[in-house]
Amino acid sequence: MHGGSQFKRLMQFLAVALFLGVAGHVHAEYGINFPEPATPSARDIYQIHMRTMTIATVLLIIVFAIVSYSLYAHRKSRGFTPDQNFHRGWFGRWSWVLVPLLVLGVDMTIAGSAEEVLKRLWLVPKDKDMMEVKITGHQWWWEYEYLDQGVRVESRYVPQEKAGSLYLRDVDNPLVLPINTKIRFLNTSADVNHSFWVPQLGFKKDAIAGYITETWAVIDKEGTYRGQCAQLCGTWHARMPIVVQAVTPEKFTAWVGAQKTRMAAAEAEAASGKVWSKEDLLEKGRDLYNKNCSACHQLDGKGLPPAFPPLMAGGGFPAGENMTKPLQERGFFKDGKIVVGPVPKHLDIVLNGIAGTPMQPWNQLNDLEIAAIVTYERNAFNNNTGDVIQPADVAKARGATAPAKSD
Amino acid sequence: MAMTFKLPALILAALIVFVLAEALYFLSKDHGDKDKTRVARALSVRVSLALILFLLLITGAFFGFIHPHGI
Amino acid sequence: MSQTPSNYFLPDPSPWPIVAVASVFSILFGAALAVNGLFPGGIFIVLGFALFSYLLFSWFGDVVRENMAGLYNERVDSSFRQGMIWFITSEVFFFLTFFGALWYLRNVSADWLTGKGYLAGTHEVLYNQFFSVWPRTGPGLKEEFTPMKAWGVPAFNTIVLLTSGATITWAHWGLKAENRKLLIRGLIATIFLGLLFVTLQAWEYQEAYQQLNLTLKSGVYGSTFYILTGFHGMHVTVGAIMLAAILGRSFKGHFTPENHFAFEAVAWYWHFVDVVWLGLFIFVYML
Amino acid sequence: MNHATIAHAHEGGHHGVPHGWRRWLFSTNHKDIGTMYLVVSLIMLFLGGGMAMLIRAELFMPGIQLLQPDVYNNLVTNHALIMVFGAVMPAAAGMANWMIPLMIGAPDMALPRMNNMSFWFLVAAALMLVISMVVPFLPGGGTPVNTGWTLYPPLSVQVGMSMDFLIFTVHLLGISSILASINIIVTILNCRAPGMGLMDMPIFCWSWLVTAFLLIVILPPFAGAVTMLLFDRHFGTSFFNAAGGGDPQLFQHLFWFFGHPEVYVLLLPSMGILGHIIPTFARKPLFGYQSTVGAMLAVGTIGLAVWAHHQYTTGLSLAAVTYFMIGTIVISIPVGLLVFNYIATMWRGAMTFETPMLFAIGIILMFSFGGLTGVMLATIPGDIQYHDSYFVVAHFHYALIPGALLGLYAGVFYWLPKWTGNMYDERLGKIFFWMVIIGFNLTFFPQHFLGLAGMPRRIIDYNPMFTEFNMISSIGSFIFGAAHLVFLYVIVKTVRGGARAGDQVWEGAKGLEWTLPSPPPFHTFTTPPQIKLAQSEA
Repeated sequence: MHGGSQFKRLMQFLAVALFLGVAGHVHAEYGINFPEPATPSARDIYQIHMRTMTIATVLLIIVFAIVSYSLYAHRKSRGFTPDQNFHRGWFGRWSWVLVPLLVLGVDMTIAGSAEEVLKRLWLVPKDKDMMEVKITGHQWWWEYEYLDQGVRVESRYVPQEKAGSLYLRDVDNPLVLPINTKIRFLNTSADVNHSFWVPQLGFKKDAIAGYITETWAVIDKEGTYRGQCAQLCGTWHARMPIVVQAVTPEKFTAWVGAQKTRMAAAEAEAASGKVWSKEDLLEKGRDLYNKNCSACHQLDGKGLPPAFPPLMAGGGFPAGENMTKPLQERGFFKDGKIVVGPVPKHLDIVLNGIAGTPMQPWNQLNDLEIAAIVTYERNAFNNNTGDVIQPADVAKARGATAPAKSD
Repeated sequence: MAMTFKLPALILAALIVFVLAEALYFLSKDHGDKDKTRVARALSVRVSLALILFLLLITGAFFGFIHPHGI
Repeated sequence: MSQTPSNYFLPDPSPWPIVAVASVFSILFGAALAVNGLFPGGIFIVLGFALFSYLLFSWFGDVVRENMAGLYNERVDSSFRQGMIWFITSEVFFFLTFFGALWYLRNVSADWLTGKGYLAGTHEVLYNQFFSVWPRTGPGLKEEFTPMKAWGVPAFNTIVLLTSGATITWAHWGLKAENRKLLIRGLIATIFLGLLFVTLQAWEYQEAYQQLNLTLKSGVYGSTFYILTGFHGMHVTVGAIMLAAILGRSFKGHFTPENHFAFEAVAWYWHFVDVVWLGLFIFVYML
Repeated sequence: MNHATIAHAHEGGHHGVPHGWRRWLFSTNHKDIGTMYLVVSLIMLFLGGGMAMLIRAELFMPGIQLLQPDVYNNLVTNHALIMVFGAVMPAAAGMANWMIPLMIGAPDMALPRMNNMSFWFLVAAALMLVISMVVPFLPGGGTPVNTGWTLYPPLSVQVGMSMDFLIFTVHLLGISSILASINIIVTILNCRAPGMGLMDMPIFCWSWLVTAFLLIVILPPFAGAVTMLLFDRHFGTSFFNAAGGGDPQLFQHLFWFFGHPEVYVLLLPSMGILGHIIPTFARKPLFGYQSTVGAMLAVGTIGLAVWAHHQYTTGLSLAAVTYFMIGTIVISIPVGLLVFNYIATMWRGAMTFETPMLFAIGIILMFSFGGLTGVMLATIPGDIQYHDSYFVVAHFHYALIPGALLGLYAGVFYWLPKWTGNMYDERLGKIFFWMVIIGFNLTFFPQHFLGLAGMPRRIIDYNPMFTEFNMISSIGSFIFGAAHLVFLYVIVKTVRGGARAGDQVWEGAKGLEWTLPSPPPFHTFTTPPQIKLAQSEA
């Protein structure tokens, strides 16, 4: 960003804004109202928004007018003598009834118009054939699971160098959805509360750790819709953009097919029993670590104490007992410092997480991915243990410790 | 829980809270006037009521109207 | 009692308020360090409590002296009494908060976790193996525990507190009837019963931890159980300390049938704590 | 309401004025304690305002220039906490301390030592808050509190030990406010001069009576909630943890049961101040005294029952949100009545426009705007879009800056001559007013558009499409901030000297406080004045 050019844009914009007047119409470039709705519910909301805003504006104009007149007319400098009995007249005696009745009328108009739309928004239809998408918020990325199709997508923000003007509005893998299909969204979170918000789709629901909140929508226009996480979720709250790509059902089916092929290939690779070289694992591991783990444990493995421990042997971890004790029990913490513990425990932590701490289970990753990550963690950051973990080791660990998967 | 048991228990509980609040009100009004014993009287009533409630709970449990957990 | 002054009593500048603040600050600062396992925390807590007790003696000593000197008129007395009402109101809302949390966890969130209500999807998608009846933990905890039985120590404790309510009432009538012996005996009995209650409560906690595996970590049942009974136990302890102070003043013959706001306030407080216990007994132990 | 005549007012006191540091540290005098409250709140105002300036400087352009993300989040958190608990509430409490005894003819606050204690608890809380801000910068201090003032778990469970200091800050603030509230209620109910009934009381006392009651009811749940949070953080309980059967939403309910009425705690005292300023400068009595009192009571009671409109998007059932929507919209009735009564007081008055009156007019207009966006937010379908966007930020600043902060500024200008005995500089006062109005609107009006266009709140970095409005907003905020240097200068100048103010500072002012000299002697009304209401008022 260059300050000079920004300032020029600002000046141009100010000129335009002055010219148009502030309460004008939707102006695409500068966005002073909702972006164009893409679902029936977003359109309903838009209408209610415009209606309440109109009522509010009218009321405000009335208030301004009355006050302005009074300021002009009832001034001492114009020689106006105060009407000491004004509050004792019929108006003074009955205004406490009249004003509330008036306000009540306005209130009921507003609430009444909202009531029906509210019902439609709130009651998720119970159709059997609805498409279901589970949205899981993570610090700081989104996970989308297409429950009917068995497809899983991870969606992360794209750094400024690559995203350009779409910085913080663009992701690597968008949420692809078919149009003209009833979709039920199941929101949840793996760590702290997040909130899924794409203004053009007309719904916003918090993703609450340990609970499922439901919403639904029918997108009726093809397009790319952008939004952001709307619930403060810690350090990189600003870096949780959302991109929804609405496509025709045919294109969607094709996309699902491609995703399945991709996943099957990865799955096959992981299960092939192939023995991987340390170099390959390290290379894969670095990518996966940077993608999955670095948000908390940092790219350099130094962590963010006291919530997120360093992964670097010898790193200090000043934190409460609730954090250090589980690590100590697993052999990863000694004398106030992080040490590299035994491999099985390492796998256990990654696969099953540590209850009561922010560390979540990562068992949705496949054996190869976990093997690569653990290999990387044990050799990077000057840990240099020389350990190489193969997918088969992970498979064994998974069988030994994983609880029965609930879904 | 049988309604015949629940209702008197609820009424008693409400009465206890009411008498207790009443005692507090008297406490601020009577200024420890020698002849005024409303505070002490209200508090005595409240102890008696609490005793009755407790007995009610015991009998209720004894006759199986209520099933305390963990037994 | 000497003649009532016509002017509202205005105290001279007093060091005690700021000492009180310093001591509470020290306690809380120490607590913040201590929960994070930092060593000096304990020192600050102990210092804070020491300062606090010293301050209580000094401040209430001043108040007692002023009272005995007849500096307080009816209006000052009223201020104390009304102040107490509003303090109790805040206490009531404190207890209601914890009772409210218990209600919410037992009904609202329990429904969602087990597949009822508006967030029933939680059960379907995340925990379709989780079914529960109170007392329970949650879907993510595996450790078992035995809930506290209502008819053991808790029922006995109820009797203890009820009896103490009766003894404080005896003392109350004794005071009104200028029967100092009854006043003192009643107070001693009440304090004894209060201490008995706290001791039994401590023993019950120990039982819970050692025999029943019921700990703070036992999910929402453990959490609500300990926070409610613990918060109440704290109040009983404070009440017993205040009763002891009142007993000391009774020995000195401070109270007359006309002048005994301190006694009535503490007695009422004791009844209040007792009624809260009844609520606890019903909602925490029985239902 | 207050055509009071004083049959017998006796000044002077039985003790002399204490000197030196003891006078302040050990004070039992409502005027001294009031002054201390006001000074502390002024310091806090600059601290919280400085944070706002840093936030706006960071948001001036997209990209991360000045602050680390967690430091930014911490500033967002502490800006809110400091402004609410450090600036607005203490200033209102300071004015209550100064004015209520003078208005009702009481010799002092009912419980003077406790009064001092509540003030010093506030200072202790401020100290604890500063510790919680500093701790993360020490080795091993952990992450700063990056949760926003709502302190929602599970995020607040992740935070480092600074969260524990913040939890205890809340406890200290709670003790301070509860004690102060008890004192104010008892003073009002028990220490009015003979002959002054509740319905003869100045409206500022009524506003504080309702406020104090609200505080006593709402602070314990907040303190209880953070206590549970402390247990969840350190002792393994599961109140807000689904794995143990708890629910993060429980905290939100408890927080907003406090947080929503808290808004009225901030608003009501300032509304009470307006109820004095407008009649004074319109030179006619308050229109609808009874209905104003009724409206305040209604705001207080209804306000206690509508908290969950802050949680529309968290997964409440249809029945719950419908109830909370209607309840919230209904609040507009008493609030509307309040604003209406003030406008009707101006109507057919003989207005002059000294600084306090200018503020009062500005407040009525801008607060109406903030109230109307409040109705928009209360309407759930709309709220689904507005929630957690910059629209909300704009809305509550439009409600709270005019509704609370500017009302206090108005009060400062209105009463400063009474407190100090010197007139403030009217020209500087007007400069301050216009800088505030321009700066404020420039800051927050564009934020409505940002929110509608889709910018979430509490983000440190944003897409370039939001740049223009953010720049305007930042420039506005710098004007708003700079205005306060003028404010400080005016205050210091007035305290140090200026034209002498008489007893009756303002031509149209009514009430006991204006019968006293400016500044009033150390002890006032040690013998209560006899109030006789003019026949026409009875």
